[in-house]
Amino acid sequence: MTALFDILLLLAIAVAIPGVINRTRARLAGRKGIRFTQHLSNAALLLKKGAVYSPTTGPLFRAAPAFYLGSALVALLFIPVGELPAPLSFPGDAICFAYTLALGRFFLILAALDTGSSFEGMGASREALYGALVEPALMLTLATLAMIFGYTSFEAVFAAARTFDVQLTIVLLLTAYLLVKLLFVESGRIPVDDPRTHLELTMIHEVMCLDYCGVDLAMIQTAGWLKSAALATLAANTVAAVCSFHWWVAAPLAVLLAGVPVGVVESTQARNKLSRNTTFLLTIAAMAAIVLFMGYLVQQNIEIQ
Amino acid sequence: MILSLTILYVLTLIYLSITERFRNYASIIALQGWILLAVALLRLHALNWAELGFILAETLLFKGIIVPKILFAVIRRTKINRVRTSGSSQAHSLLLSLAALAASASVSYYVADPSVNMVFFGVALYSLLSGLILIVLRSRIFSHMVGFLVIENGVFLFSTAIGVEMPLLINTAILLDILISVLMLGMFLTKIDHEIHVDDADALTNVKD
Amino acid sequence: MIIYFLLSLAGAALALAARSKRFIALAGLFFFAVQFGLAGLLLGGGRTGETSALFFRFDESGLLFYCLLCVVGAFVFVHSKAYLKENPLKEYRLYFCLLMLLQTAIAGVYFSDNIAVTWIFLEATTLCAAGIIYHRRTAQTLEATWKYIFVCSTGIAMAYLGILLLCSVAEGGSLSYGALAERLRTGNPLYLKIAFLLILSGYSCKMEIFPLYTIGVDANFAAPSPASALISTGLVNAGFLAIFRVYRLMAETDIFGWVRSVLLIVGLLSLAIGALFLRRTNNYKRFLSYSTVENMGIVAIGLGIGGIGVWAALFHAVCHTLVKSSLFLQMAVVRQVYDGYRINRLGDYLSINKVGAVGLLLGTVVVLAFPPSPLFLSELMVFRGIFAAGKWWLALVMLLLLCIVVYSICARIIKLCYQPNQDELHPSRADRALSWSALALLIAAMVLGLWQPAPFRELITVIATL
Amino acid sequence: MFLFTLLALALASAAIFLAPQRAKTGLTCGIIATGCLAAAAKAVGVLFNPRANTRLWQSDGVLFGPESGSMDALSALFVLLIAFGGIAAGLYACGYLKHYLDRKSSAHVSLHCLSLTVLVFSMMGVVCADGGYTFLFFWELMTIASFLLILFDAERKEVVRAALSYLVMMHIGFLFLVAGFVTLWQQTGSADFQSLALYYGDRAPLPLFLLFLLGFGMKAGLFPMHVWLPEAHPAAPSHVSAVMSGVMIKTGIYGILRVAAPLGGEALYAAGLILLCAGIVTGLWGVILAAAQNDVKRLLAYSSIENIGVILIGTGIAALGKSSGNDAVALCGLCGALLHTLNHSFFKSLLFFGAGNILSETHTTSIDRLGGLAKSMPLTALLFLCAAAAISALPPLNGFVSEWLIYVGMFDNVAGGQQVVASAFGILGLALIGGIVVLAFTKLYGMVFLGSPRSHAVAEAAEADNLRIAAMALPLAGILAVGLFPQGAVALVSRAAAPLMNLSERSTAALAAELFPESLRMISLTAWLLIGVIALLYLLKSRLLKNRTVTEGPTWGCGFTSPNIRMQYTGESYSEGLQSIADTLTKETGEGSAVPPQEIFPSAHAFNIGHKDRIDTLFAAWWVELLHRINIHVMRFRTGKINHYVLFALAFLVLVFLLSLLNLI
Repeated sequence: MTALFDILLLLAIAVAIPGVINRTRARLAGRKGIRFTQHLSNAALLLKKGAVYSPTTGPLFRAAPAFYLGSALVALLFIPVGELPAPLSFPGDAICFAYTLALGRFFLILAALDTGSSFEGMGASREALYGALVEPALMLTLATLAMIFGYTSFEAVFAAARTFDVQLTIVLLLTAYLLVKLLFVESGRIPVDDPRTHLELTMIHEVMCLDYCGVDLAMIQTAGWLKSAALATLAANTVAAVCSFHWWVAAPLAVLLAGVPVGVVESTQARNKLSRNTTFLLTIAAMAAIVLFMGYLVQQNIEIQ
Repeated sequence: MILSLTILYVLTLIYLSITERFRNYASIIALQGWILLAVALLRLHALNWAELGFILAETLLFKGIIVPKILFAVIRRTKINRVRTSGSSQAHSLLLSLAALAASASVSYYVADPSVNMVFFGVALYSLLSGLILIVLRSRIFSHMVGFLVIENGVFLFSTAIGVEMPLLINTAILLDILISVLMLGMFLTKIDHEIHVDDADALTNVKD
Repeated sequence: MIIYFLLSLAGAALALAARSKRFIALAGLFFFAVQFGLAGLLLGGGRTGETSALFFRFDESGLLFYCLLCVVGAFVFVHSKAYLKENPLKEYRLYFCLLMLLQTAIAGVYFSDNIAVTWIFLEATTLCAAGIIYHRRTAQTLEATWKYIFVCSTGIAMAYLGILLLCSVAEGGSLSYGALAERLRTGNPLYLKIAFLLILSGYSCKMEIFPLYTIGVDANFAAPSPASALISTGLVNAGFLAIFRVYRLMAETDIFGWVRSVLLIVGLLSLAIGALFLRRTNNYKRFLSYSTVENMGIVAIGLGIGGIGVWAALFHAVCHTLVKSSLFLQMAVVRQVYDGYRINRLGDYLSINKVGAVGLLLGTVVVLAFPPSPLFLSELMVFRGIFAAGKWWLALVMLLLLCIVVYSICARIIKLCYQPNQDELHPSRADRALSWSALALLIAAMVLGLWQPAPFRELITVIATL
Repeated sequence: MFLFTLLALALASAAIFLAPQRAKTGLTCGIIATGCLAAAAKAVGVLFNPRANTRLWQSDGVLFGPESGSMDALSALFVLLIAFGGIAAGLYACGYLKHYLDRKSSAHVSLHCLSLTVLVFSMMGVVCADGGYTFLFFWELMTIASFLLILFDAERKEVVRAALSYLVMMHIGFLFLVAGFVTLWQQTGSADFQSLALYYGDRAPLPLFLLFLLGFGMKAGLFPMHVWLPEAHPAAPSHVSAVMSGVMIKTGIYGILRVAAPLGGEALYAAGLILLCAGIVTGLWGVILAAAQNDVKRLLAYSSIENIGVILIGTGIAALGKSSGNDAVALCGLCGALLHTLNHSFFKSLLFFGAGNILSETHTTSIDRLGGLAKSMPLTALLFLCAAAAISALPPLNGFVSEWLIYVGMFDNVAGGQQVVASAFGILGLALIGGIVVLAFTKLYGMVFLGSPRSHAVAEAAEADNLRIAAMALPLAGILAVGLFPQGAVALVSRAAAPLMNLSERSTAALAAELFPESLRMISLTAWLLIGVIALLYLLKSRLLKNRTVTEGPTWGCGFTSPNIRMQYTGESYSEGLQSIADTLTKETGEGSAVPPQEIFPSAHAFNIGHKDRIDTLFAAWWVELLHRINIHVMRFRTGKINHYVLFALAFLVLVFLLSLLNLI
């Protein structure tokens, strides 16, 4: 029952985040902005359409969106919101979470390559590279959480997560920060990728689904929302672990943590040069390593002056 | 007496290292044969006909007469009568030969074992080394053969020196072996001269990889 | 023994007097009847250890190598008949006569119990072998023959000096190995050293190890391949046995350590020479004989290690006999096919002569001491000895050299078997039977590698006990 | 034992050589299958019946004294693995060799078949021998058999070169093993693996362990010694590559496990660190170079190296856990390593079989010439896709399970606060490897099977025959079985892990029982859930699209009016991003000439780019060069002059004289 509620909550978060992002952007730009649920109606519109497939593509291209969305959905099942239990939870589910996301990425990349278009190949290669570089950062962050709380499953971690120790708080906040950064990358946002650019040469995630339309496109977009929701919730839980730890804190926090920074960054910053992205990602990984080490030191009660 | 003979023998060896004329080679070999005969006769303890006959056969007949004859015959047939000077200069060979002499002398002194006659051992070693040196330095096939004969003589000298009484059968067998080998050497020497007309070991280098 | 010699000589004489090739075959039949008769007598009668005709003794080592000699000799004989089909009768019968004489002389070396007699028979082998080498009557063979006789005689003379030294140290008396061993114990070490050195470098021309390995290679190159099969196995074993007997003499004395280290040097140098020259030579027969040099180097190293190394050395020599003769006989077939041995021209043998090519490949595997090769066992034993003796540097050098050997031999044989053929070459058909018979020797070696019958092991152990 | 080997060899060779050309492969397959099935039955008996008789043979070794062969749980696992790989390879060979039967001479084919048989059974001998002479014997037999197998296309020069470098490197490794066993024998009087514990007990264990590690690492493809793999695999025919890469290099892992097991205390900790670092380096090196390769088989070869790295990481973690007395971690690591060994044999065989199909149908393995094969060879494409997903450790397939186990081991360490730094490094390495593997295999699959064909020959490719498809279906079954029902597989490997844990089999089983089943059930649940959800979504989507207009239109060319096939993204450009980071590991080799800028109407240009290993000349080339140089000097010695012949003797006399004068000898 609570698990079902947890899922619904996550879905709500997933739906809410893009709205918040749009709102923030609009506010900062001084506009009134589009409807909060505009993206939903877009998706609904897409769902009504038919489909056009390139003759180059094969069955894999048609099946890929299902894989992408399906993996995102399953990955969502590992995520607890606050103290609510996750539907799927067992020691080591963190790893399962990461690799399930990888499954989706794998198939999306292959689908892009299936079109035989040079631009989509370009996007695919970037996506693959960035995915490869994100992996260690994600794993290290999860390892940090595991180390601090002494468990290897999300639910156990966040169930045990109660701390008012200052140093640990710092570490946790840093972890959350890392998670947010990972969210930027995973959901293809500025500064790594610009979802609203119109030059295919510089796209990453968007260019991969150039040949998708209608239902497929809708599925892919939804999958994107779910992924960011998952990561956002993780970040929110981490932050919530510091202060009071309840779902009614964590859920809105997740929406804000994902939405506001993305909005702010997208309306204030410019996109990275593509060649700088690798550096950016490696920096995240390095930070993750450092945070883990800090956490280790804190654990050993070694004073950091 | 014996000592003087051996010294003479050594002198022949030294001379062998500096001379260049084939006739000298041949005559030196003959001379060595005679010296060996003398030494053998002198060391002959009891008058034992069989042994006497053997010694006569080996030294007089074989070393003293047959071998020089073969050599002279070869010289006459091949019409070469001096080593190529490009082989190596006399000074070198002389120096080497003297070094060999010194080495063998020092070794034999160093050993100083009652069971073996020092002088003869030294001489034998020296003749072995000088024979090898001759083979290594000279580049005429003929001189190679002479070197081989020198070694043989040295060995024989040693064998007479240390009175190892080998059974007559073995002695004769050894004699036969050496004889046949020398004969075959001569035979092939002439063959080579007939068929590929080289008298020079440098020309005999087709068989390699 | 005397009877044996007389009968063998009679066989040789028959061959020489033969009027037709068929008659020679009969003579060969008679000859090998004699050989195998003796072998059977010795194996069956259990007369091992008894002295015959004053200077000969049927000891285990002689017996072992003699049996090998008989087998290899028979194969060589059969192959020679096929190999020399076209030759005129004169050369033909001379060749076979010399072949028989050579085999008899080798047998004499094996069984002689007297150091001087050993020497005599070794010299005799030189003379017989020379005739065989000169068989083709070309300039090259003439040159090879000249070198062979000359260097062998020189070496033998050196060895004779060494023997005389031994005798003098032994202060006269009988020259049978047993008696010598008794009296050498108290000999002057320096003399013994010099004597051993001279004998080793003298006999090295027969055993085809450093320093006088070169003429062996030349001889194998010049002689007809079946004959080279005999020269580089039977004759090599003769040299090995001669050295081994002296080695046993030395084992009693207190310079044994020195002797062993000298043997180590010799073996290592031979191995190095074999390994390095294997890569450069471009004639398959020289190639095989360099591999003989390399294997004999391993044998010498085994002797140098001592202990289990001696066992390994003997085993190695025995199995090498089978393997190498088989390879040389295969090469004879190759010669029939291509009418030449130039490495960089031959190729595609696998599709021309299946059996022969498989035989060659297996032979390569076996001679490189990969299982199921007997050499695998012996080389492992040598390595065990080396590591046990803590000579890591030696193991390292050997490892490097063996790798080179593996590389070069494989490269060459693979080229012969697989690489496409030169087009101006017109391979003729090969005789399957010959390839099969050569393969038989190899298979015997493999069986020996997988399973050594207990009496065989016993025999080698008896020989190896110094 | 050896008598038996002799008999078997004789029979097999006789049968194969006498069989008619057409029947040879079938006969070989039959022989292998029967033998493998018998061995597998025995192995299953050993695994599931603790009281089964494990002793196989007893032989009196001449080298190290009496020796024996036995099959404990670990050996049994490897025997199963070998049997599986052997049968699949034999079956595949039947189909693959059909094309060659009329081109190659019968002796050639028979030799090949015989070597294949010998290889399979010698590997069984290796994993069953208790060490000493028997082990070395089978080890070398395995080497020579694989060497002959590589030589199948020996007409090509590069094949010969690859085979030779392989042989030489194996020989070097073999000598290390000999040294190790002799040292062992010298100190303990027996050269069996059992006596290792004795040796480790009272002497410094690390040197011996390193000696063995070098020896076995040479076969397994440990980092500096991996250079033979990418040479040998492209040279060998595909079923051979499958056996060698899927099964044979695992014997190296087996050896490492055997010699690492009896370690204890400080040494165990050190060994764990060594193995972990070796694993990380090997894995990263392998995977980065795999991503850089432009040849299917080279890529697969490098990915084998990477998988060896993963296995070693697992082993290292296990050793670390054991040294800190944390049996849970140790078991996780071990089970992960063993299971990954098994899995790798599955998907790597399948991948190489696929490569074989590609090669025999399109006559090229260069990634940038292929493309769009998914349409012409759909079955191969499907099987290949499964294997690629599995090797990228994606749920719901088997690769994920094993890597998950290894991860869990490391996470447990981290969560338990033990050896955090080492484990963190392990996690970092494994994660990076996992990420890049996805890149490498999306490149492989995408460029080869997707898009549109880059040449006509490729466009006209046809599907492989059923025999080969059947042979590929075997490993697929394994992949799915392990992926969807991990409980059984892990139970199996945990039994096999027992001899290495130094715990009794029962206690290990108990530990495994209280450790795994819960989460494993969840994992298989997740797997099924994934499949279900995806299938559901797909059905949903097709339901939606059923009564709507689904039309065909050209790929969006981004404004290009006439995009052509050559404009597709190539494998080279696909991995360029990674290259720009990791260019220090590889050296770029370009043949041909690029189009110069001033050439306005470019004529035809051929440009072939590739990425070679920085250290591929470590074992292969330098000593050949050295040899060449030495030889040039050596040539001076052979003048063929008698003078010099005799000079040798003189020089030798002088040499010995001097040496003994200086008391050097």
